[in-house]
Amino acid sequence: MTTEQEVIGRTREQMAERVAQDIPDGSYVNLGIGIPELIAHYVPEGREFIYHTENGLLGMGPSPEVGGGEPELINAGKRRVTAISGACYFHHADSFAMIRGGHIDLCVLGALQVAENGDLANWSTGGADAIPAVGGAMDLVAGVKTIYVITQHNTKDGQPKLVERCSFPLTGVNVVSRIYTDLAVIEVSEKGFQLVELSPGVSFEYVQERTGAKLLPIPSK
Amino acid sequence: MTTEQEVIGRTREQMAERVAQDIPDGSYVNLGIGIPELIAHYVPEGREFIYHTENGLLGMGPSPEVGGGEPELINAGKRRVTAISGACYFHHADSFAMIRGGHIDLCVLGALQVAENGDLANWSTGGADAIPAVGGAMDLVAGVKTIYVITQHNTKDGQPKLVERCSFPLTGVNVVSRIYTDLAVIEVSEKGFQLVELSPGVSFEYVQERTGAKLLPIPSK
Amino acid sequence: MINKQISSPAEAVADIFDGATVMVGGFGEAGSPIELIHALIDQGATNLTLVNNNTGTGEVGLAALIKAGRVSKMICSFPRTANSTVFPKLYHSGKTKLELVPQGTLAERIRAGGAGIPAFYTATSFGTPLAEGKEVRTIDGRDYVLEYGLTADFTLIKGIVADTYGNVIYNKTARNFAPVMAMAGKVTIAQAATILHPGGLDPEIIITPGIFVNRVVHVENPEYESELVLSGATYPS
Amino acid sequence: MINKQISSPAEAVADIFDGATVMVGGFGEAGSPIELIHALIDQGATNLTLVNNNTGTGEVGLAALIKAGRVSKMICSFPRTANSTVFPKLYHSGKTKLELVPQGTLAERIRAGGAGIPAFYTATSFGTPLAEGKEVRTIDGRDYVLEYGLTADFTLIKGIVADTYGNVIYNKTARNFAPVMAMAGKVTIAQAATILHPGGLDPEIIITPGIFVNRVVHVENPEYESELVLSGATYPS
Repeated sequence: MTTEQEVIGRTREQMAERVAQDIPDGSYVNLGIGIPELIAHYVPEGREFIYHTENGLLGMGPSPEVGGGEPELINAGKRRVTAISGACYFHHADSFAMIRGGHIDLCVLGALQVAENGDLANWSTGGADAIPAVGGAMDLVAGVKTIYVITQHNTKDGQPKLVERCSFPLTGVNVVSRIYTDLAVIEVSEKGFQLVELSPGVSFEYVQERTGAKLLPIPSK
Repeated sequence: MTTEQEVIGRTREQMAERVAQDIPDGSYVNLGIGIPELIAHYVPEGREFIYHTENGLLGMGPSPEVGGGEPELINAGKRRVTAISGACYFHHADSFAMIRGGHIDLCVLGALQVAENGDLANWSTGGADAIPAVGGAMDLVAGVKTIYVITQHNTKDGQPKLVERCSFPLTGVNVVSRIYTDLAVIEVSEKGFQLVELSPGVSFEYVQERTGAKLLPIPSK
Repeated sequence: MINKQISSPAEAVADIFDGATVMVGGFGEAGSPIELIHALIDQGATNLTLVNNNTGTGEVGLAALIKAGRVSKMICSFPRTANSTVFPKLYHSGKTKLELVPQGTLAERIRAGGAGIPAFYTATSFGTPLAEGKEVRTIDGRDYVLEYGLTADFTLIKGIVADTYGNVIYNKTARNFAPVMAMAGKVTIAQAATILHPGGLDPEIIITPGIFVNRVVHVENPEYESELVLSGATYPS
Repeated sequence: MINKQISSPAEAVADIFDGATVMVGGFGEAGSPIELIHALIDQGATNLTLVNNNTGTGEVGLAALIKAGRVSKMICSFPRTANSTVFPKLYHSGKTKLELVPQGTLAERIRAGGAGIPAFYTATSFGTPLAEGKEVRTIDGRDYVLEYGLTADFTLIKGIVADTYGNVIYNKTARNFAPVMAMAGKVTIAQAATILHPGGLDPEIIITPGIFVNRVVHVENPEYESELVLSGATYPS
């Protein structure tokens, strides 16, 4: 692992844009905190997504101007947001009824680790000193129909995040459908990590080398 | 049993008035269909009750004028009602959360039979031909803090409604606190039917004779 | 782009299939989506499992659907309303089955179904015939019955105002089962007397968020069951 | 006659006892009833079990209550907010215990507590460390965890408008946990910027019916946590 990965493959913005291409028009979408939030900037022409934030707003709009907004109109990351025309507010039990009941079409989350069986670890590194904090992550992965992960392919230390089995505490069992990284788009199939697409200028071997489990090549048509 | 019971003891209106005397100021009250509904006419001076109807209205007001009202402002008996100032509407799951969650202070229901252990039967005579229909009765007796029964002491055939054990299908197990009949006010105690009060002009023996279980006399002070 | 408005009740119910479970909003006539029900009668789907608190009155709306022989099973709490003659006949003939559920348990089972709760415990019905055969459990010294979530293939409801995102508000006690049934239906169809563009409804007062509603259809002057029954109407007439 | 208005936050929280379980509305600062929390700090009750999604920020409101050593146990989903330094210190010292609950399970447990549902099944957390020691069950081929209802001795919430019957409406995402916590509190205390006579609120738009609220108290210009933290405020100052 070298610093090559800094310049090879997609930027965070390009990763977000790539995810947005795969979201069908009219989807109800919940975006995790961090890179996933960038996706809202790349809605493809002619499509409309409605954003759910689990603290009680369907129809979340863009951030207000810096210094603007209201302290009681915030998102799940506790940052100020706006509400679009057609939005609605509701309480937390109703909000998680939307999640748990399978009404949200898609959730895009960050990850610490994704296993080839679809297990996700994204809430705790299991360190003895860390204060555990889970938020809504376990509810989202258990309840939302389709879970996408958007993440750097490797940690800052160069460790693979796509692994055979998660070593960190799980967020959910067999929940991830697709993984969008700087290097590739990978589907979690019954046979394991199925490569769907390589980022421009990235080779299969390059990705495989940086993946902690076997990568199935794109089937020839 | 003679037609004496027609003239001895309290009328339906007097029974309703008697129950109203025992309802504390500020109570949230659910009144069953039939005789219980009369209670709303006898709120004692200086007290205020808020009526809950399980089809989604807290703050039910009196019936509208004959021929008036609206088809979509009705009570649990599907009759047109009004809403008081300060009323609110809610959906069925919230309405039964009020009931099941113990938020309604008092419910007054009619009865087919009440047993000395507090069991209530008021939804079915168990006949093979009858179409079973339960409505909200089982939820009310399971959830409301205090259940009062208002009923004629005997059936039209002269059979006792207060019995050792219910022969009709139960609505709830050990749920009734007090029984208000034309002849007496009776508490369901750990020892059985405890007489609290005789209706004017009615003797203990007269009531005991018409009761299908042992009646404990009013303790001398 | 998102626009859930459908041009007619007929089009809105076109894909309801034989054998479907259909939840229908309303408590008595309040909130009964009569125009959607009549469209369903015209459409012809049969062998339906119907979920409603009652079984309708007269020979319009819900009662007309039952009378037409389209309902093989009713899930309800009170099938014995005054002026309800259609269901009793089919019940006694064995043509329509009945699953009797206490009203609050019915509402909670529907909410649970919509909220992804597969099962829950309730004290309601413990020790009664309606708990027979059900799993029971004592929690903190009290006895409870295990009840399962309920979902539907389709839900038909009636709002007073909706927008094209599917947000809905209701009229007084017409709200009743509609918000939870909207959650529990795979496809939820709402008729409303007024349909607005998104933003036409104050986001603070929306009762059913659009995420629970798949189709909205404009029915400007909905009929009321009691008025139809009083006029001697039947459907089809 | 019914009038639930109490003259001051101090009077409204006067009977909160040592060892009580207290639910506090709010998600971050949105909906945090800061004036009621500060009144509780002044009042002195200790050994509290606190239920809130977070643990506050800075040294005001919820964080100030925790810092004052009054909280022996937190039940929450996310105690690790940016600018949240008070709780970590007490947690590491072992002075404050933590029951970590997934956010949706927390909301549902509170609703269940308020709705008389003693326990329910949920897929959330199955197969994770947060399900350890919990009963599991397979229903229709999917695995679920059994979770129990949660109630409180007192609930503190913040509305924007209330009436003297206890009906409450909220401001935008300040609604969050308040409606379910109001249901789950034996005694629910709501502060509101405006308090009206009954009838002042449209019955169609009331979010928390008065039956769930025992006391309302007027706090005309509530403080916001972020503004207090930014100004360097602490409580007590």
